[in-house]
Amino acid sequence: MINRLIEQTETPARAGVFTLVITGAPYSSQAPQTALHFASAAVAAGKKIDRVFLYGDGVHLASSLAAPPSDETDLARSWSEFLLANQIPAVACIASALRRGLVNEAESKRYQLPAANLREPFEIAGLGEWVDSVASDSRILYFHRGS
Amino acid sequence: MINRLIEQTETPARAGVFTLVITGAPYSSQAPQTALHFASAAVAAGKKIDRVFLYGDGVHLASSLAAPPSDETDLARSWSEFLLANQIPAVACIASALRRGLVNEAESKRYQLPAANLREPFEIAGLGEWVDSVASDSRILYFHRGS
Amino acid sequence: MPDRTLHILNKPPEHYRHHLCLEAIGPEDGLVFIENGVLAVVQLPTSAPDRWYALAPDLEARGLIGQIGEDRVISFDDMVELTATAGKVISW
Amino acid sequence: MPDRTLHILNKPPEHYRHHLCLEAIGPEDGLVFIENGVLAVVQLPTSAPDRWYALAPDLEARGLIGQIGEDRVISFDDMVELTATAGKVISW
Amino acid sequence: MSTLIIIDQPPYGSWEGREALDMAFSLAAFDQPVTLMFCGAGVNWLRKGQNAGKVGQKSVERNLAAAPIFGVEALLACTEACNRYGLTQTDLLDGVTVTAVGPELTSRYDHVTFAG
Amino acid sequence: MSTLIIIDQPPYGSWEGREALDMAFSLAAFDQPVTLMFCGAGVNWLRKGQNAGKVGQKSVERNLAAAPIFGVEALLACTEACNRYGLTQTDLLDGVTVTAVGPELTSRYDHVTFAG
Repeated sequence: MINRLIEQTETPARAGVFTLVITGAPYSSQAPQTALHFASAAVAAGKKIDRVFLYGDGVHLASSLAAPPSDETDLARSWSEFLLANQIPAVACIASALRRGLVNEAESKRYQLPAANLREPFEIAGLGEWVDSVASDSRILYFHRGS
Repeated sequence: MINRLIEQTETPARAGVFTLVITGAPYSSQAPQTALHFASAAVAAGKKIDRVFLYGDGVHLASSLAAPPSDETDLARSWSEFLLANQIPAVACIASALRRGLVNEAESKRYQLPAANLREPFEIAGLGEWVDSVASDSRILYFHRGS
Repeated sequence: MPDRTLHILNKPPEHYRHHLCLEAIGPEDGLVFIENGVLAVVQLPTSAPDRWYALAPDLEARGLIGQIGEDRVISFDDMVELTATAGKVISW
Repeated sequence: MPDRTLHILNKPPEHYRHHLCLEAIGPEDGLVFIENGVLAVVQLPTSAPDRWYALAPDLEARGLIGQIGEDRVISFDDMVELTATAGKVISW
Repeated sequence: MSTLIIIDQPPYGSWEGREALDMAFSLAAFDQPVTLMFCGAGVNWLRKGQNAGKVGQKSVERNLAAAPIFGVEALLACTEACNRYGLTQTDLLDGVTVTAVGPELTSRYDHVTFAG
Repeated sequence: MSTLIIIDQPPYGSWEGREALDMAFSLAAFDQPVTLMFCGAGVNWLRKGQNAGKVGQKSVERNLAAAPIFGVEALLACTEACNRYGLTQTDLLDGVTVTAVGPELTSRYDHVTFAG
């Protein structure tokens, strides 16, 4: 199957490096699940993922407080484990995160909030991280909500 | 205007008591804002709101960790203040909340989570609270996301 | 007169549920456009019932307040009365 | 041969962006249906390009795996290759 | 108070359909009459042969099959949507009634809602 | 790398449009070429006379008017959608170019995306 597909396509220089942008939240979209399957397949195929960027509602994936039923996939945990195992940096957009109640210890203190809820290894940073991927040779893939 | 409208409608027995169900999240929908305007108008008109029920993505309204920019409406805070001022009980559905990372102290302990993020006066309870409104004479209004 | 249903529609015309709402409306029902539902007023569907209204703050936000007759424009106070007195309310 | 664009469509046929995607596709482009985009395979639009595929796990989840030819069904491994080698990728 | 819950979201793309099922089962558990209606892309919840393990979820076929046992009065599917998605009675889960959407349908229930 | 950001969500109903603007302004701030395209109900962002204070939000007219100053190369609006929403050139904010959606349009950019 793969050979047939590759024959039909070209091979630009940037083929090897992916940036994944997730804008759909778990439960209100399939985006985090699809992105994780894609990321696993990419790593298995020897591709590099330079960064995962959470934007808009996608920041909810970085919550440390989700407790789904034990017979459902725990997407925040699965993503965390995948990122740590493959040493892939993951960033939640600061503007999206602050509006939606996702904060690390530093932001929690800065805004005098009662707690922090950002799961490791997610970090908080600005859109500059995304611009950096756009400006580079990365192939950016977006995982939006489907409805 | 109001008189003209009322002439055209009937007046069932249950006219006085509302239950508001919010299923749309702040930022991904206008639902919490519309519901707050509606609730304020209802209270000003002497109507009783017996309960506000957050379901699905609507549970994000109960976060204590949202820190929107200072020139934007802080919906979680506005809703909290309105609920406290008018002594209206507000409940986030437990199943929706646990999946989406909204927990009070008790659930945080039960699931061994690192923090709690439910804002006062929101409480966590089951769908039975909603069933109670359905079975009663309350007029239930839903505020869903718009896209 | 049978119980009248009040339909509250908050979705733009492109949205499937906007279409579904218009299919389910009876000619004696009421219809209130709110949020991005108000975008329907620029080209009102033929299936809209006689009694339709649009919420003033949502029209204003979208620059549409002048596009329809004043008798179609309602406030949140009006919406409270409409929902309190209708036989049934469906939020689409 | 000009750069080929690969379109990834995850929305059901009722969704406005599904329609928008099909308007923007050129005849030489590729199209991958994923998530609820795969529902389009039951009645494929005439504007679909020759090179279209649907993601196996999403077809299986929705009971549609038997409805299209095997040569149209791709895995996540295939999707990685397609996205890596396309001239450009648009996620709708 | 009889309730009609409408599901118009397609399967597995969001939790809205599942949360609508939870609402129906809760009403039934408290002996409140409830009917489920599938419209638009939502009719795809009713197709036989779903295997959602492949997308990391549980299929809902079993839940829907159990609906009558738990007291859900009826499972309805929109005629037009079934046609559009190529669903004939043999493709649909057992116990589904195909019917048209319209004022006659919704007028039969005291309370009509969606999960989101 | 030239970028086209498409906004097809209507105004004030969600933050998606604003978050698309933030993306455009960020690219422009780093001297990356960027164009905004409004499609479907998204063209309603471009109507003159918005007053979003009434729904507890800020109008985006001023932000959009400032787009060229901040380095956004063009504001485009879908012809078909403008017709559908009764938007003629005089109804639209200044500086908007009405154009058709199609493969010719998207092929002009290296990178095409949505905010959500």
